[in-house]
Formats: sequence, structure tokens, C-alpha cells
Amino acid sequence: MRLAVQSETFDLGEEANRFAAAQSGAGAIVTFTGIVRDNGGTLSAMEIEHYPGMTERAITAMMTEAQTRWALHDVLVIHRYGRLDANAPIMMVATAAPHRADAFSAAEFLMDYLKSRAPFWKKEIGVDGTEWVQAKDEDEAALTRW
Amino acid sequence: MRLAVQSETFDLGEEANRFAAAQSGAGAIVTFTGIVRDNGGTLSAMEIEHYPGMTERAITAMMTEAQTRWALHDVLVIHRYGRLDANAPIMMVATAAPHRADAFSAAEFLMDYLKSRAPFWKKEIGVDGTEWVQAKDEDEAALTRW
Amino acid sequence: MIDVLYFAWVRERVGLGREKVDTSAATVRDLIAELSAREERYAAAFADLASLRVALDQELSSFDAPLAGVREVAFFPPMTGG
Amino acid sequence: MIDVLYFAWVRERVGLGREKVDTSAATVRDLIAELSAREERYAAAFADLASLRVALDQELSSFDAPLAGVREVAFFPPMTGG
Repeated sequence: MRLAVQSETFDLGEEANRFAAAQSGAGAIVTFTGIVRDNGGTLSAMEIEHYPGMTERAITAMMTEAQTRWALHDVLVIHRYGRLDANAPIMMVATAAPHRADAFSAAEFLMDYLKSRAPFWKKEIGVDGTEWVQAKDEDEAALTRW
Repeated sequence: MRLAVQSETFDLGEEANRFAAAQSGAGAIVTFTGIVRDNGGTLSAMEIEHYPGMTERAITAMMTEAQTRWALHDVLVIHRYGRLDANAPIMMVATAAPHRADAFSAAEFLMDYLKSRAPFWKKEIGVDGTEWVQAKDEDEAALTRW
Repeated sequence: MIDVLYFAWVRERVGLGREKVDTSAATVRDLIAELSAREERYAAAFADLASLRVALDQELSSFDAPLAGVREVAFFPPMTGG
Repeated sequence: MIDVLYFAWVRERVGLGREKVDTSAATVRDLIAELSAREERYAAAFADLASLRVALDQELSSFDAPLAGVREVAFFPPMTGG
């Protein structure tokens, strides 16, 4: 289980390979990577704020819960903060499990919780000014399935 | 949309990066990688047979259906055939979408269909002999959710 | 003449992966009966139709489908990919 | 003395990210009332409690939670990670 909350960028392929290489006996590996969308050119960057200490605690608790709920070999979460340009990677989740259903469910669970329970706040820096992203009802609703 | 049915191995990280680099405006990238499990050391290799021509047609139809059902930017499927050693990668699915729910659903849909509707047959080569893998009821049941 | 293909354990029981068959069978089921009557290895391969699938010209089909116009028939067990 | 932290637009309205507050407020709600009475920028930040969340010692909590023994209080909007 590895968690990295960092300002530096990361390489999806490198992280995926390192994660996969560390597994033994896993039949299924799922990765999710979130990327800053440029919204058709109207968004130039994103600023992500976090709460050092609480962010790590909250995500660690989610990862532990995922490992309790599903048969997993391993879990990885990387989440960036600071200024991120359009098309840059924001975050990544990887899960390794004997079977694909567990790997998929755990990755989706972690994504749903990261979206609305991890202490991160996003500000969009667009061509028309800056704006804090508001929490979406659909993200909150997504939690009810778990 | 890219499909590769091949005997050669592939590099998860390289494929994931190439797939991600080809996207523009996708907020979410999901990858699934299937790996030959060694079943606690009892399985030494797997032999995968396919039906050249029909295999490609069937998977292409699944990929097209995924793109019809979900808002996707792109889909990638790589599936190997021939002899695969324990811990080698068997196959990979990648999906890119504006939103994570579509990327996850499409990847799971493709996996469920690949498992039981793509013309591949697996033979396990174990320490106690060889055996054709039988279709699982649970794989067939997984299709009913789509 | 029709191309008949066999995969996985069906191929192993029949003893070959592909052959040309001179037949005037009207349906897949007729073709199976014809082959099974011909030699024991076919009868063994086709003993349990519930564990077999058939594709006509590379599309999954049924045992009652007509063979008229079909160039390629393939027999195999349920798929187990991934 | 208690550490009070502000994030995102709460931080922007208050004008700082962290401060020490000398208070004897019994609950989070009391602390909010105290700060809001002190200066307009706090009143602006705390105007709509429905759009605010609070964490006590880095655990999500409620506005009615007691502050006894708490060292760190953080105010922020609903999280929007990922």
C-alpha cells in the first residue's frame, strides 16, 4: 500500500509498471488516471489546495477500508496539489487483486471517495478568470452505492 | 480505437503511456491488465488458442458497442495467444473518457465480454498435467448486467 | 465443399484443426450427424452438444441454422478468454 | 489557544490560511459566532454554514461538536478532489 500526495508530476506508465512488478500472484490490475481537462480550450490550468496531514490521513483510511472490503493484493494512490496545467495528470489509483471484479470495485470506490471525501479543493484558472470548483451532487450520490 | 491480437508480450506502462498521449480532452483513463496467475506455484504456463479472423471481428464488434453505449474518446484492446508463462501479461483494456463513470463502465463491459464472448480458449499447463479451462457460470452471469 | 474448423478440446478429439468436407447437409445438426457417423473421433467430439458452440462464417450461430451459402463452420467449447 | 485553519474560498475570504485564536468557545458553532462578531471578513466566510465543513484535529466533525481538548479546527468548503 503506497500513498503519495505530491506537487511533482508523475508518469502513468512508470507508476503502473512499478506497481505491477511489485505484485506476485495478482491476476488483475486496474489503474485509473485523472487528467486536467482543458474544457475545449477555456481552461488553462488548475490549482489544487490540500490540507497537509489530514489529506494523508483521510486517504490512508480510504485505502485501508478498500483493503478490508475487497480481496486485494495492493493499492496505490498518487494525488497532486499545486498548479496543474491542462492535460497534466492530477491523480492515479491502482489496485491489484486475484480477480477482476475486486480490482475494479476497489478502484471505483477509491475514486468516488477521493472525489468527495479527500481534503482537496480545486480552482479552475480559465481564460475568463478563476473559480473554485463546486462539489457536485452526482459525486455525493456516487457514494451511496458503497 | 486499436485492437491487437498478438503472440508477443507487451509492456503495460508503455501501452498505457502511448494510449494516454494520444488522447486530447479526456479527463479519465482506465486500464485493466490481466496476468497469468501461478495459482500458488501449481501453474507453470498457459496456452491460449484463438480463431484468427473471428477473434478480431468479435472484439472489434465489442469495442464498437462500447463506444456506442458510453461517451468515450478512445478504446484499446490487446490480447495475446500462444504459450504464456506464469506472471506474464495476458491482455489489456484501456478506455479514455471525459468522465470516470464512462471509462470504468466501458472497461468492465469489455472485460466481461472478452471473458466469455471473444474466441479464446485457455489451457492450463500445471505441474500435474494440462487441462482446458472451463467456462465459468459467474463469467456468463456477469454479462446479464449490461 | 465447406471448410470445417475445430478449436481447443474439439480440435484435440477430432485430431485436426481444419478440413474441407464434401457435404450436402442442410443444417449444422445434419453436418454433425454426418461426421459423427463417419468416424468415432467425431462422435467423441460431438458427444455433448450442450458443451459446444458453433460459428458460421465467423458469427456465433445455432445448431439448427441452415448451411446454404456458408463457407466456414467452426466448432469449439464456450470461450474462456481474458 | 487553538489553531484555526481555512482552506479554499474560506481562506480567501478570511484573508489567511492559519491563525491562533484565544477562545473559550464551547462548540464549533460558538467559535464561528465569536469570529463572525469580531470582523466582517469572518462574517462573510461563515455566512452560509450549509456550504461549509469542519474538521477537528483532522477528522470531519459537526458544528455542534465540543471544542474541549481540540488543538486544531479547520474550515473549508465540500471537498472536490480527483
